[in-house]
Amino acid sequence: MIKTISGMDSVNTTVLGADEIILNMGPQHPSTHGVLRVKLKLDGERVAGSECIIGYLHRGVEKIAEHRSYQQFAPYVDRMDYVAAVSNGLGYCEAVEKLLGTEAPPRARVVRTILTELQRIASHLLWLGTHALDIGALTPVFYCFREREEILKIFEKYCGARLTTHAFRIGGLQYETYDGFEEDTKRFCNDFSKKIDEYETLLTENRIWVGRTKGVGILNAADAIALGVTGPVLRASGVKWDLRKAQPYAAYDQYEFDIPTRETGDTYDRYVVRMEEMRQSRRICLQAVENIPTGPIMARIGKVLKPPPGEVYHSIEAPKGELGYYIVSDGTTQPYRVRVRPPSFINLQAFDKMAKGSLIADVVAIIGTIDIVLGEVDR
Amino acid sequence: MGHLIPQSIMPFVLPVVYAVVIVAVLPLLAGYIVLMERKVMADMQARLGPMRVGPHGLLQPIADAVKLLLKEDIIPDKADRLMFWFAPLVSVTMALLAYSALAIGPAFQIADLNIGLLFILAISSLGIYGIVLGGWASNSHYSLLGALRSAAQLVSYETAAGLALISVLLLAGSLSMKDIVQAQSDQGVWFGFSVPFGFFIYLVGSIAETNRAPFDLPEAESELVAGYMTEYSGFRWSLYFLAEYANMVIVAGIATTLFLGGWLRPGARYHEQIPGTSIEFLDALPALLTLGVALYCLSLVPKQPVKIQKIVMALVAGLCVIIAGVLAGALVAPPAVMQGIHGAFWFMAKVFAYIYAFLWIRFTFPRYRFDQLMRLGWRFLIPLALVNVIGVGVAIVLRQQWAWGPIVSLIPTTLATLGVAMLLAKDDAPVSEAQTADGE
Amino acid sequence: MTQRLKARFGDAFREASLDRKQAIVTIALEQLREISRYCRDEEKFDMLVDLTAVDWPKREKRFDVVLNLYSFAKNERLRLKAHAGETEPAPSVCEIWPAANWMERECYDMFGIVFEGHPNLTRILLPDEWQGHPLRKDYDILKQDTDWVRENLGIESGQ
Amino acid sequence: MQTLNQALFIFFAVLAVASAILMVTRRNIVHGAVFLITTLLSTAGIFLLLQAEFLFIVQIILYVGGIMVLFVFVIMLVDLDVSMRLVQFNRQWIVAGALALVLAAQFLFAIWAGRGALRLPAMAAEISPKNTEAVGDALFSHYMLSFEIASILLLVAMIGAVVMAKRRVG
Repeated sequence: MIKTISGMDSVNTTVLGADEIILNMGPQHPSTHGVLRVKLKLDGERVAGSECIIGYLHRGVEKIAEHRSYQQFAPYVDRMDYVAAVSNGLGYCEAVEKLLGTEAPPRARVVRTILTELQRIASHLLWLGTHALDIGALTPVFYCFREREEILKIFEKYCGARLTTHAFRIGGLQYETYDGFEEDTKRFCNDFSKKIDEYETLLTENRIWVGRTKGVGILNAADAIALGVTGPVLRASGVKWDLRKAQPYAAYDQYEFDIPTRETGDTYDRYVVRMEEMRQSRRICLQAVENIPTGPIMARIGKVLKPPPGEVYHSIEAPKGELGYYIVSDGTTQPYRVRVRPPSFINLQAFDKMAKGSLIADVVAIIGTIDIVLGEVDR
Repeated sequence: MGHLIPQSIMPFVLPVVYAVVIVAVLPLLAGYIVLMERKVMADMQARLGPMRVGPHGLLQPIADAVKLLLKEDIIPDKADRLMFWFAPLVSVTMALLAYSALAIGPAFQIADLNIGLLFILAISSLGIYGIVLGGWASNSHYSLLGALRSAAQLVSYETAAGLALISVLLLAGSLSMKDIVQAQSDQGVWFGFSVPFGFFIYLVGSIAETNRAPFDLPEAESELVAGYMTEYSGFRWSLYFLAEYANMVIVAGIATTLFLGGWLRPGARYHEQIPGTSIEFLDALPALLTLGVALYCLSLVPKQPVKIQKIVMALVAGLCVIIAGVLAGALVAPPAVMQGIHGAFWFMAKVFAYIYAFLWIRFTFPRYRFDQLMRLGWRFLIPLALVNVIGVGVAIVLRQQWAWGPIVSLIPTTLATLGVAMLLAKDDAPVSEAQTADGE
Repeated sequence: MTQRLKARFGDAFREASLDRKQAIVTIALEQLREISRYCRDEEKFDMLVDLTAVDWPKREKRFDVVLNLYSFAKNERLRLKAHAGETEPAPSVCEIWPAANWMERECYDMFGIVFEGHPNLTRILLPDEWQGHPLRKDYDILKQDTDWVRENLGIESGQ
Repeated sequence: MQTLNQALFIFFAVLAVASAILMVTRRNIVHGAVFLITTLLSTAGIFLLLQAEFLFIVQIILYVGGIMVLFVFVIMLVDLDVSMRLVQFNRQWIVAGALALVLAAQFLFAIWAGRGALRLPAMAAEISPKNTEAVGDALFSHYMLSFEIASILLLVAMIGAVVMAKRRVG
């Protein structure tokens, strides 16, 4: 009967029952990918139950949206999932374009697709690096960041910012692609396939890595759908569903790529699915860069946007899952209500089901494998 | 000089001098191993590692030492003061004590105990107290959990490492370090090659014993913060740190002596000489190597940005030149002296090679979970070590009964052990009964 | 699909409309749970994509509880809307779609809509002792939790 | 060499007795355990003085390295709450005191009777340096039977432990 447990930050909590102890993985825990606090009810080494306490990073984005014009709100969208800012932007811009009933010109749509796919690779790279670091492999994180740096350089050349890029505007693009954009992307994609093989050799057949991830945090297909889980986590449980194929947006319908899925839905499968997704994204980029159509980059919409009253729900396939925007407009320049459907927030709900019965060391791996970003969870 | 010291304590003078040298050199050595680790880690991760303090970060260990000395030394309030102060001492003394039996060169050995190897094993097993008491004394749940886990890990992996050593002792026939190396030079083959499985098990066991690489679960950052060292800070923490690195060097020393032929020069048998001189090429190698390093350092001197770094780099180059001179001088000196100095060089070279292997493994493998760690230890390593010991025993019988050559007799048993290893490793799951049937 | 719904639920089924080519069905709040169950079982809308609310202070039934559903089989989306009054409790759909658990808690946290039948209806994003529901239209954006700041930090919040 | 030998012997003897007394009187369990370890180490030191290195090593590995680790494990795992640290003296110490006196009397008598024969060993005859082999030979030749019995006993104990552990977990 071990006495009180003090987490990193929290106050001591006294002991429960016979040998059940509450262990606090506090907001400052090194491996909770941000300010997430998990209250674990432990029975010896096993996790009997867990409760995620979130809200430390809540900035009230939806309330702010009601007091900003459509264009002014666009940069806020990048601050939610700060690891995949470009795809947030794409989601929001396309939702508003649907609200206005217009379409971005073909050239803009293709460039948007390329940048979103590059952002997906960057987001997966960051996930892989931190996930491997949590499980103890010290080297992959540096390899991943080296590749991610290349992508961020392309973003910086294109729109001046690396992380919260605000790369797209409602109706199309603000900037024409800088000359050499195609070469940079092609060069990156070409040597990226060798790099992915590097990670694969380091991790995929690594006995310890397999030992630490196989059979950990299992989520079967039925639970996944019931819990509303989307993205790589859902595909790893065996559901072959990707919004880019099911309901194509931007220019995804012009390229062929396949959707990786696995069956058992454990941490190893999610790892394999995400690695395969990176390869597919690379394929899309290569196809897209081949023939970027010429033409205008901005649809003809006025400076002041006054969408007709009504509502729209538009969602895209963000790196973490289905990112949806439900926008209600009352005909003024400011949206009446913007509701963001955050993939990380809903995927995190599945954490309790995955963590039950696992060991403390696995909790860290499970948090990593769901790939959450607290900016998006708390909004 | 002999007559100066009274006769009664004559036999103690040389060991005391060696002991003082080792105790003085060790913190420095530990610091530079840390630097080596950070540099190698950086090199593997496509980055540079510490470059700021001194040329190429060479003065980094000194900076670390000074920092640790100046850092405030916090003792948790409800901690058990006596134990809190006593625990790191236990760790460090045990680590230093184990050096007494280590034979660095034929001449350079503090005490040639005829139970040398056993002595080192016993002393390093006492190191556990430092960890367990430290965990208990800092009175925080995290360190207690970490301490218990690392103690359990040490105990279980010591058995595996011990069994691996036994298989070598069967061949060497004696416990004293000198005799083991002598046996290796007599048989003309390093035990690492004649008992490959023993070497493999010992490598894994020693990594686990010093809490490093894939087995560094007790201080796994992600779960239990820093294990038993959580509450320690400043100089006290550096004692633990020193003990860990000293243990690493001891374990490397044991492995070199038993498996890599101690101070024997690699390729002891072929003797072609440098034309026109009587010096064998391989003997001249150490001198040439250090000379090469010296020249490289000299070439770096102009490139150093800061003036002070130029001086330091020049000093380093000078040091290398002196070592090269000593090594070259030893060539012409009488064989005993040459053997002593070159022996020490080869021994240190092998120890650093072994440590490099430690670092390499550390940066490629993720961390084991605690139950996997235990399963690997108890269900894979120890049975394999047992089978290995039986195998070597059978080999010796073969050699004595039918006078097969030392190598020939070992081949069948090594293959048998290989078979068992595959069997055990096939399913990481519980060990099947088949493993006892072996050892024909 | 609307005919089947009208036949099945009669008056509970208010009206069906299309806004920007997206199907919206407005239903009575009381029938929300039965209709949701029907949609999931018969109509194969097996995933609750999103559950949220919109505040229309001028209407007497002030809140719109909005459920976005998606069917893997038919690759279709449907939006259920139900009008709920200020203090009127809405039936919780947690048993039908476990995904609704946190979303309903967030709606309660932000709007104050009580979902009866919810396992533990507590605030999810804001600190537990927070007063007021921020996303309501009458909740001024500048209003800060001044007493929390005074009590914990001992200073007057500058807002 | 002679004086140094004696000096070391006295040092170890005093250390052993002192830490034994300290061990008994300590309130803090862990301090007690540490003093017990020092007692065992000092007896090991005395073995070394008698040139019996194998015994010295076995003492260290077995007692201090093995059994005492388990002691410390048990102390730490079973979280003794504060009450255990209070003074534990109850009536029984009178009985213990009497027994100790009787024992002391026997010792004194033995020393007094054998006073003549007792001479500090000048310098133990040089036992063959390789006493490890000596112990090994003896163990496997004369005392083969007892060695086998002991090993079977240990085996049984191990299996018993495993079975008990399995039942608790199962």
